[in-house]
Amino acid sequence: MAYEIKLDIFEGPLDLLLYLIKKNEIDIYDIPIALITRQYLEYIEMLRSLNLDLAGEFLVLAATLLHIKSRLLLPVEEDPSTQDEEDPRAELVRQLLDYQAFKEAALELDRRPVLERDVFTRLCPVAEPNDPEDPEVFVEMDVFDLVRAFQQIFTRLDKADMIEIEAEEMSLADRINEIMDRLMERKHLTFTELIGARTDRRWILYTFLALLELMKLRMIKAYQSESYGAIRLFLAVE
Amino acid sequence: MEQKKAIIEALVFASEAPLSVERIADILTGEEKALISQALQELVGDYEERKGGIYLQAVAGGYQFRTSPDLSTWVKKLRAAKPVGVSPAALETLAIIAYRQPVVKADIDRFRGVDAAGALRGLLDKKLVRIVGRKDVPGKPILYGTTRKFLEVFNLQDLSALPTLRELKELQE
Amino acid sequence: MEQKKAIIEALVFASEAPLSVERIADILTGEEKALISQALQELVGDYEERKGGIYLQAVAGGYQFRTSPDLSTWVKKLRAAKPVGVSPAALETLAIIAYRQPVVKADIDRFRGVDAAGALRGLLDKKLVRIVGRKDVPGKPILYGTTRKFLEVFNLQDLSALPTLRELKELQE
Repeated sequence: MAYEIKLDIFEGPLDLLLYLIKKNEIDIYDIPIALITRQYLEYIEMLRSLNLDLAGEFLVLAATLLHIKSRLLLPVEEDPSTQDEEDPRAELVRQLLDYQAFKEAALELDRRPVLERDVFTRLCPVAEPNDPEDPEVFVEMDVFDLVRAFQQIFTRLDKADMIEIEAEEMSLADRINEIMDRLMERKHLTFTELIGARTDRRWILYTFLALLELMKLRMIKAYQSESYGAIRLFLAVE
Repeated sequence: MEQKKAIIEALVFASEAPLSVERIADILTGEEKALISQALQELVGDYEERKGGIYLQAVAGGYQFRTSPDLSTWVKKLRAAKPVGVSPAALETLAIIAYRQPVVKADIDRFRGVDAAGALRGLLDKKLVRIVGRKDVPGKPILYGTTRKFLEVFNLQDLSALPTLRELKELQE
Repeated sequence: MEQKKAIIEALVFASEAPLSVERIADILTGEEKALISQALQELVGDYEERKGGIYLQAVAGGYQFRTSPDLSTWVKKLRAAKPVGVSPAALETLAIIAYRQPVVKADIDRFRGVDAAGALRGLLDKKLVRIVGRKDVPGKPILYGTTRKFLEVFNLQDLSALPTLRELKELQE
């Protein structure tokens, strides 16, 4: 094999492609597809012959390269209407340029003075450890801690109890909270007041579902003074 | 500043506990202890002369940076508002309430397999959780939900921004 | 040193996290923010001039004392800690999130040309990245953004301190 490349140095197919372009000193805006495709496939073949695990993405890009090559081989028609057609390489070039920029951005981050690697802060405690906690100021917490806690509970439960919680239910809980908030402030509300000026169907639907849920839980009561009249909502328990 | 002195300053600053001359000598292999002591004395003098907010002090067999004693009133004001943390038990309880609200305590207990009374009280005190009403069933149990503060603390736009269990699993695969 | 400046120095030193001008103004009730900023700038200058072992740094919207980057070898010897490495894959993912936030996972995958699940999970664990909301498109995918800790770890005052992608591209040409 002509290449002297470490096998694990590529972060993905785009990284490999970028390497081949640099190695051949090729203009990224005018990639000789036949050459690059050949070298790319050779490299993949080498990895395979060594029985190395190859991420599926490497094969996807191989297919893309072959596709571009075949399109470039098609004779260019004289028909002027096809003149505007984009170079089949354009999308790939865009992708490579973006990737190259982010790769550079990553290196730039790595060149910064990184905390606990290049620079260090004071660790020794300054004041007495029994400082009072202020319930108004919170340590920044991450949502993932919360999800992880929830997930942990589920791993302890039977599979039968396991119910997937969907995003839909979440926005329902949101609406329920808002409705309860407003009812606690105002004591009673009409359905129209709850909907307000908003017209998106999803929001109206959730408001409605939230009301049904609240009635099912018997947290609110709904009254209508006459048919087609305003629906008035009250807290079931003060 | 001379490099050796700068190194010693950085070491004392970054140390978890007062740093002894012996320990510094270990790190600066081959450096004479007398020279290290001298550099430390110079640093002590530098900070004294400056009359700033911090001092280098010899304490408990080592050296340590401290804030000036004259300024303790101000430092105490800073410390008075120490950010509140949440215990793992409270976090679990909070998670159940966040995902299952409005929810009664009996359900929280069932999910966690232990009595959640303590955790629940803490969360109410911290205003992360509130009573949203009572369920209209025998005994009229209290229903709990999360607060606006909860959204703020977890940096959430609204409850729908909470990831689902399925999404979490996808990330792990 | 002027007393106000000394107080500010003591506060920044005593704070566990980068201390913001706003927080200092809260403690020094009635003090103008412009004057606080000025004192902080002076302190930054004082430490720079001294070329000692510690520096005052503007980071993550606040100020914090840190050891000089030139002396990391020595401090590492003291801490005897494993370096907190971020893998190249994680760094690439982090760069995409930093520059394109809020961004969904599908876009990160597309930019990198590989599935970013593992890297993303690691960044969430390290709290360099967080969920900022959901995109209002079918499926409501999670939007990711960087955290305050990201700024702290990479010594950034705020996101605008990052070089622009165009600047980086020009660097390559």
